[in-house]
Amino acid sequence: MKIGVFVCHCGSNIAGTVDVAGVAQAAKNFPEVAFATDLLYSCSEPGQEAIVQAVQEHDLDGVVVAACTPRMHEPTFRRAVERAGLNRYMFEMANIREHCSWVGKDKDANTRKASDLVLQAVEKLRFDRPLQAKSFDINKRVLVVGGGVAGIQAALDCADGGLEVVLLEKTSTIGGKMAKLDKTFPTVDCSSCILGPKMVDVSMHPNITLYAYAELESVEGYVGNFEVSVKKKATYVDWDKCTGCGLCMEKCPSKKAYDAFNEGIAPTRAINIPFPQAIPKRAVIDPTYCRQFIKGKCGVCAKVCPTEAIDYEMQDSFVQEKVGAVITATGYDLFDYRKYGEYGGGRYPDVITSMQYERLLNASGPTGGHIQRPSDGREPKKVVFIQCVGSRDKSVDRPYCSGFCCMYTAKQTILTKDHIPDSQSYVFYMDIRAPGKMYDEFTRRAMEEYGAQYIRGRVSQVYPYKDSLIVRGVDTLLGSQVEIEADLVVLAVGAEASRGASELAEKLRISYDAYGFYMESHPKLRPVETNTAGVYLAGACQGSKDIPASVGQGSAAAAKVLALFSKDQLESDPQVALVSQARCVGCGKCVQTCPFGAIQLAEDRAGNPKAEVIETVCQGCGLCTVTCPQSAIQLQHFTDNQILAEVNALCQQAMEESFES
Amino acid sequence: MSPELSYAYYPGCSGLSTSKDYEISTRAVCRALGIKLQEIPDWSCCGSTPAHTVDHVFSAALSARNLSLAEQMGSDTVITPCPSCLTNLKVAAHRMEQEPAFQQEVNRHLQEPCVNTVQVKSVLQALIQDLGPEAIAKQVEKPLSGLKIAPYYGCIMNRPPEVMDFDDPENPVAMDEILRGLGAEVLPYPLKVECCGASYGVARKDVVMQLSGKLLDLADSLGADAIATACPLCQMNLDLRQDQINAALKRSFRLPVFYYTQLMGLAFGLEEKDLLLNKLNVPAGPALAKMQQAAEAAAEQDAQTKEQ
Amino acid sequence: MSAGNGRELRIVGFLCNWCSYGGADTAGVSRLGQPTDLRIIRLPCTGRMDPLFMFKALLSGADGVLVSGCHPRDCHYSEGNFYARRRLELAKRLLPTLGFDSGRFEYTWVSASEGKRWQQVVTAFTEQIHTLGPGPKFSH
Amino acid sequence: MDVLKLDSGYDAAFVEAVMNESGQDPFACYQCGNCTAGCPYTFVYDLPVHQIMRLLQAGHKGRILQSHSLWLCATCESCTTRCPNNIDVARIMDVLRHMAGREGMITEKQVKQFNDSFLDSVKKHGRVFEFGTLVKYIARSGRFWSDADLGPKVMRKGKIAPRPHDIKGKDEVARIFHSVLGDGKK
Ligand SMILES: Cc1cc2nc3c(=O)[nH]c(=O)nc-3n(C[C@H](O)[C@H](O)[C@H](O)COP(=O)(O)OP(=O)(O)OC[C@H]3O[C@@H](n4cnc5c(N)ncnc54)[C@H](O)[C@@H]3O)c2cc1C
Ligand SMILES: Cc1cc2nc3c(=O)[nH]c(=O)nc-3n(C[C@H](O)[C@H](O)[C@H](O)COP(=O)(O)OP(=O)(O)OC[C@H]3O[C@@H](n4cnc5c(N)ncnc54)[C@H](O)[C@@H]3O)c2cc1C
Ligand code: SF4
Ligand code: SF4
Ligand code: SF4
Ligand code: SF4
Ligand code: SF4
Ligand code: SF4
Ligand code: SF4
Ligand code: SF4
Repeated sequence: MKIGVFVCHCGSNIAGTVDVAGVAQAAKNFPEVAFATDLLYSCSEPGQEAIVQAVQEHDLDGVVVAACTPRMHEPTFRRAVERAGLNRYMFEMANIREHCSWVGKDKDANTRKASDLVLQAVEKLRFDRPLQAKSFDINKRVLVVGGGVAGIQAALDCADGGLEVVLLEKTSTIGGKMAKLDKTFPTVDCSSCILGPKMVDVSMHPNITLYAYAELESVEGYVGNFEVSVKKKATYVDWDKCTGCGLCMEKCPSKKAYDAFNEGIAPTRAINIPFPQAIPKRAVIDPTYCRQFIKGKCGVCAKVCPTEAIDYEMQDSFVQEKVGAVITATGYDLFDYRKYGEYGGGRYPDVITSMQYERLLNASGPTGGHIQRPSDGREPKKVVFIQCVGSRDKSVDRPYCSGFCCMYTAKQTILTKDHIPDSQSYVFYMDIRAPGKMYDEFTRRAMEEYGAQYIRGRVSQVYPYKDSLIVRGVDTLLGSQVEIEADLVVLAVGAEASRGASELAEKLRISYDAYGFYMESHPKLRPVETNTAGVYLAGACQGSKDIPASVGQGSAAAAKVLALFSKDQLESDPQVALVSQARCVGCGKCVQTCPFGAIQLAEDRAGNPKAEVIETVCQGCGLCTVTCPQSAIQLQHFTDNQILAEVNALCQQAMEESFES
Repeated sequence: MSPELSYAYYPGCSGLSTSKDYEISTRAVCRALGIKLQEIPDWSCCGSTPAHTVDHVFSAALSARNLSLAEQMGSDTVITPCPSCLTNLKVAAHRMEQEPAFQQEVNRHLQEPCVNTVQVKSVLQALIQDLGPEAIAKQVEKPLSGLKIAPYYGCIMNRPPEVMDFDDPENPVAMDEILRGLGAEVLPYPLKVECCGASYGVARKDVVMQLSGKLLDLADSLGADAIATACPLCQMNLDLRQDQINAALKRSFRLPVFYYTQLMGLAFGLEEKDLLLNKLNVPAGPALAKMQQAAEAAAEQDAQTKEQ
Repeated sequence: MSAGNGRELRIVGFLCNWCSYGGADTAGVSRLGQPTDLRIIRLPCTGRMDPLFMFKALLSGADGVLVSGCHPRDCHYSEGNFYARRRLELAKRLLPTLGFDSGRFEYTWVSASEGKRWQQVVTAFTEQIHTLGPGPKFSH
Repeated sequence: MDVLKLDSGYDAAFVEAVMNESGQDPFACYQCGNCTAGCPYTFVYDLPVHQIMRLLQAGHKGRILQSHSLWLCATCESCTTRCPNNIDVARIMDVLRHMAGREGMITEKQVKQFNDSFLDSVKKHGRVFEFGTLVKYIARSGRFWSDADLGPKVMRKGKIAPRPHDIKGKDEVARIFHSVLGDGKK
C-alpha cells in the first residue's frame, strides 16, 4: 500500500504549537508511507488540489490528513480523495488541532503527540478496505406526529410540496395549545382567526390523511422505509357517520365530565366536541363519565343522534402506514401548578394557571370571554401574575427558562386592562425575557400604556383572607417584603416535555434531554434534525418555544423532508456490520443485542443458521461485534484489527520510549 | 387490635413545666389508645434553639446523648410531642447519617457513642402513620361536633422536608385528619406553618405580638371557635400571650388554644385530670358550651326529621 | 508538559464519536488546556469498546486507559453505553488479578457540550495515573 | 451607605469559611428574594435575608456580621424550604451567627442573654429549669421584666415548675459543654 500523509498548519492554529514540518518528516518513516508533506490550509481549494495531485502523481492508495476534527472536515476530504480516484473510505484523519495544538502549550510534547496521532491513523489506514454505499428506494410519504401549530405547518408545507402526509393527533382535534389561546403576542391578534384557516386547510388538503384521537403504536424500519402502526383509539362514535351536529352533547345527561380543552374551568358533557372550530368536528364519548359505561344504562345520545353514529361497542383499531420520514411535533405540557403548596393551586379556586386564564379571556371559552373568579363569578379588579412557576427552579427540577411566559404574561395584563378598564395587574418577575422582534417594546407597553405594575421578586406565599387572596412577596429592588390583597392570582406555569414524550422517543430511537425534550442533532447547525436519519423535530417538543419559532421550525422540518425526498434513492452508510459466514456459528447472540433489529438469522446452503445483517437498517454502533463470541461479525471501518492496530501504534511508541530511558 | 405499639419516649423539658398539660394529655391519650411510652431514663435537654445558635456539634451532641440512651434501651423509635425537640433530634440524626465525620466529632464528646440507629418521630406522626386515623376515630365517645377548629402546626414540625420527612411542608394534614375523626369541623386554615414568633416572647416581645397576632386574626376571620396546636411554644405564644396581643394590637380575641391531644382526650371522654384544660389561659368553657349547644340543636333536628 | 513533573506517561482514550469525542472537540475549540499524555481512539459508540482493547493497551505498555461515552439515556444508539458499562465494570474488577491497579482504568460520561467537564476528566485522570506511576511493562 | 468595594473588599477566607461550615454554596443564589418574601422576621430585620446572601457573594464580612438580622432569625426554615436553588439558608444564618458570636459581634444582646441563660440552666441541671432561666435572664439583661403580667397567670395555674429537675447525668451534660465549647462561650 502507498500512503500519503498531509499535515495541516491551519495558519497558526496548528503550526503555532506543533512543528508541522517535523511531523511530516517523521511520517515519511512510518510503514507504507510513500509521500508526506505539510500544507498551509488543507481544506482550502489549493490544499485539496495538492492532495488530489499527490494521489495521482505518487499513485497513492490511501490518504491521511492530520488537521482538525473529523467531525468537521472528514466529508470534505473524502470527497477530495474520491475526486482523485480513490475509494472515499481509504482515508483517515488525525485530529492534531482540537485534541492537540489547541489544548497543549508545550511545542515539543505537542509535536510528539501529533506524530503519534499520525502513526495511529496510518496504522488504521493499512487495514482500511474500499466500501461501497448501497442505494435503496424510498417511500416519499411523511408522518407528522402531533397536530399543534408546528405539526400543522409542517404537514401543510410537505403537502404543498407534493408529498403525501399522514398527520397523527392524540386528542380529538388538531390545533394544540394555540387553539386554546385568546390572543397572541406581540400583535394581540386573535389566535383562532389565524390558526382556524390553517386547520381547515389541513382537513381539505388532498395530500393529507388525518388520524385524530390516535397514537403511534410502533415504528419499524429506517430512513426512507419506515413502517408505522397507528392506534385509533375508540371514540364510541362512528366518525364516518357523525356530522358534528352537536345534538348528542346538548342532550347528554352526564354534565360533569372533565373538560380538557377548557382546562377544567367548567365541566362538559360525557359526549363532547371540544370546540366549534374543531378539526375534525366529531364527537367522542368519555367512558369515565358516560352513564352507559358506568351504570350500563342511558343511551340518550344513541337515541337522539340523527345519523346513528353512536357505537358503544367500539374497540381500538390499528392501521399500518408506510412512510419515508417522520416529523415529531408533539409540543409541550404545562407544569403541574399544585406542586407549589405555598401558592395553593388546586386548593384555592381563585389561584389559576395562565392557560386557564386564556380560556377565561377567550370569547368562545366557558365564560364567554368575561373574566370571572372561579370561586364566586365576581369580576376581579386586582389580578396578580406570578412568573417562573415551574421554571428556573432547581427545587422542582425545572432549572430552565420556559421562554414564552414573560411574553404571554405581558399579553395577559394588556388583555385584562382591555376587559376590565378599572382593573390593576401586578406581575412578580425575576427577569423579563423578551428577546424577539417587537417583544421588548411589547412588555414596555404593558407597563407604560396599560399600567401593569411589575415587581422584581418572587412570591413566597398566597393565602385566602376574607374575600381576597393575600399575596406576599418581595420587591428586591426596594429590599422590602410586599403584600397585595388580590382578587385573582394567575400562575405563569412553565412548559415541560409533553407527557409520553420519552416513550415516543424510544419508539423512534431519538434521544431526549434530562427533562424529556427531544435532542436536536446539533444545537446550532442542525436544529431540526435528530441523530436518527429520517426523523425531524418541529415546535416545542424540542424545547419550549413560542408560536413564531414553532411555525418556523415546522417549515424548516418540512424543507428537510422535501430535500431528503428530492432524490429517488438514498445511499446507505457502508460502515456497517458484516458477518463472516465461515466463522459464524449461528448462536444468535448478536441478534438479541442489536438495538435496531438489524440482524436476522438465516440459513446457509447447508441449512446451518447464520447471522445476516440488513445493511440499510444497521446503524453501525458495533455492539454486535463486541458481543460475538466468534469475532464473526465485524463493524466495517472499525474492525477489531483496525482498533488493535491503533492501540499498538500508540503503545509501541510508549514501550520504545520506556526502554530507551 | 393491631400489635401493641411501643416507643421510647422523650418528653422534653417544657413538658415538666410550661406545657405540663400537653405532656399529661399526650400520655393519657396514648394510654387510651394502647400505645406504650417508655420514657428514656435520665434523658437530658436537647438544647433547643439556643444550642444550635451557638454551635452545631454542641447542639447535636446534646441530642445525641438522648439518642444514645434510647439505643441502650434497645428501642428502634423515639417519639416526642415537642416540635422543637423533634427538630433537634432529627437534625442531629440526619446530619450524623449524611456526614460520618460529623458523627465522629459528635461522639467524641459523648460518654456513650451514638450509633444512630433509632428513628425519630413526632407523637403526631406515630399516631397517624403507625396507628392510623380509623383506630383513633373508633375511640371517640363524645364527638366534638359543632366545634370549629383552626389547626395550627407551627413552623418546624414539617420543615425542611428533607430532614423532617413527614406530611406536606406547606399544607400538612395529619392533625386535620385526627381532628376530623374526632367529629370537629376543621377549618381550612392557610397559615398552618407560619411562624408564631418562637422563643422571642421574652427577648423581643414585639415580634410575637405581630406574628401571633396575625395567626389569631386569621383564625378569627374564619370563624374559628378554637385553635388546635402541637407545639408548646406556639401554645404559649397564642394562649398565654393572647391578652398581651390584644393590648398591643387593640383587638379582643378570645380564642382558646388547645393541644390537639387535649381535644382527643375530650372526645375520648377522658377526665379533667388527664386533660388539664384548667391550665389554659383563655378558658375553654365558652367554646365547649357552644359545641354542646350545637350538638343539642343537631340532635333535636335529627329527632324532628325522624318524626316526620 | 505533563501533569506530574518528569516524563509524560502513555494514556489511551477510547471515545464515542457522538458525545465524548465531540466533548473533547469542544474543549479544544474553547482552548481548555490539558496535560499531553492522552491519545484518543475514536469509536462509533462505547458499545464498540471491547474490554480486550483495554487489556491489550495495558499489556502493550499503556499506563492508563480512559473510556468515555454519552451520558446514560443519551446514547445515540439508544443503549450502547449500558452494554459498555456492564462489560467495563466487570473488566475493571479483573484488573488486579492481572497485576494492574484498577485505578489505571476509568469509565466516564461526557456529552458533546461538556468541554469543561472533559478538561476536568482528562486532568484528573492524568494526575491519577501519575500518582500510580508508570505501569508494569512486559516486553514481548 | 458606604461604597462597597467589590474587588478589594472581597474577603475570600470568610466566604470559604461560610461555605465549609454550612456546606452550602451561596453562589447558587440568583437573588429571587423568595427567602425574604417568606421570612416572618423581615419586618424586624435590618438586612433582609436575600441581601445577606448577596453580601455573602460579594464577600463583605463586616456588614454581614454586624447585622441584627442574624440574631433575630428564628430558624423557622421557611427560607430553606422555599429556596428554588435548594440552598439551606437557615443553616447559613446559623453559621453566620456562630461566627458573629465568636467575633463578639452581638447586635441583639437580649437574644444572646436569653440563650445564654437557657444554656446555663441546662449545663447546671441537665434539663432546662425555666423559672431559673427567666430569673437569670432578668438579672443579666438588667431589664424590667416586660412579661410581669404573665407571672401571676403562670404561677396561679402552676404552669411553671418552681424547682429544677436535676438529672443523674447532669455532669455528663456539663462535660459536653466544656468539651465542645471550651470554657469560654463560643
Ligand atoms: C398560557 C399560554 C399563552 C401563550 N400565548 C402565546 C402567544 O400569545 N403567542 C405565542 O407565540 N405563543 C404563546 N404561547 C406558546 C404556544 O402555546 C406554543 O408556542 C405553541 O403552542 C407550540 O406549538 P406546538 O405545535 O409545538 O405544540 P402544541 O401546541 O403543544 O401541540 C402539540 C400537539 O401534539 C399533540 N400530541 C402530543 N403528544 C402526542 C403524541 N404522542 N401523539 C400524537 N399527538 C401528540 C398534542 O395533543 C397537541 O395537539 C402560550 C403558551 C401558554 C401556556
Ligand atoms: C459579538 C457577537 C457575538 C455573538 N456570539 C454568538 C454566539 O456565541 N452564538 C450565537 O448563536 N450567536 C452569536 N451572535 C449572533 C450571530 O452573529 C448571528 O446570529 C448570526 O451571525 C446571524 O447569521 P446571518 O447569516 O443571519 O447574518 P450575518 O452573519 O450577518 O451574514 C449576512 C451576510 O450577508 C452579507 N450581505 C449583507 N448584505 C448583503 C447584500 N446586500 N448583498 C449580498 N450580501 C450581503 C454580509 O456581508 C454577510 O456575509 C453574536 C453576535 C455578536 C455581535
Ligand atoms: S483542514 Fe481543518 S485544520 Fe486544516 S485548515 Fe482546514 S479547518 Fe484548519
Ligand atoms: S354523534 Fe350524532 S348527534 Fe352527536 S354530533 Fe355526531 S352526528 Fe351529531
Ligand atoms: S350514553 Fe353516555 S354520552 Fe350518551 S347521552 Fe348518555 S351519558 Fe351522555
Ligand atoms: S420566560 Fe419569563 S416567566 Fe417564563 S421562565 Fe423565562 S423568565 Fe420565567
Ligand atoms: S453494528 Fe449495531 S446496528 Fe449494526 S448490526 Fe451491529 S448492533 Fe446492530
Ligand atoms: S453472535 Fe457471532 S456467531 Fe453468534 S450469530 Fe451473531 S455473528 Fe454468528
Ligand atoms: S430564596 Fe434562595 S435563590 Fe432566592 S434569594 Fe433567597 S437564597 Fe437566593
Ligand atoms: S429561618 Fe430565619 S431567615 Fe429563614 S425565614 Fe426563618 S427567620 Fe427568616
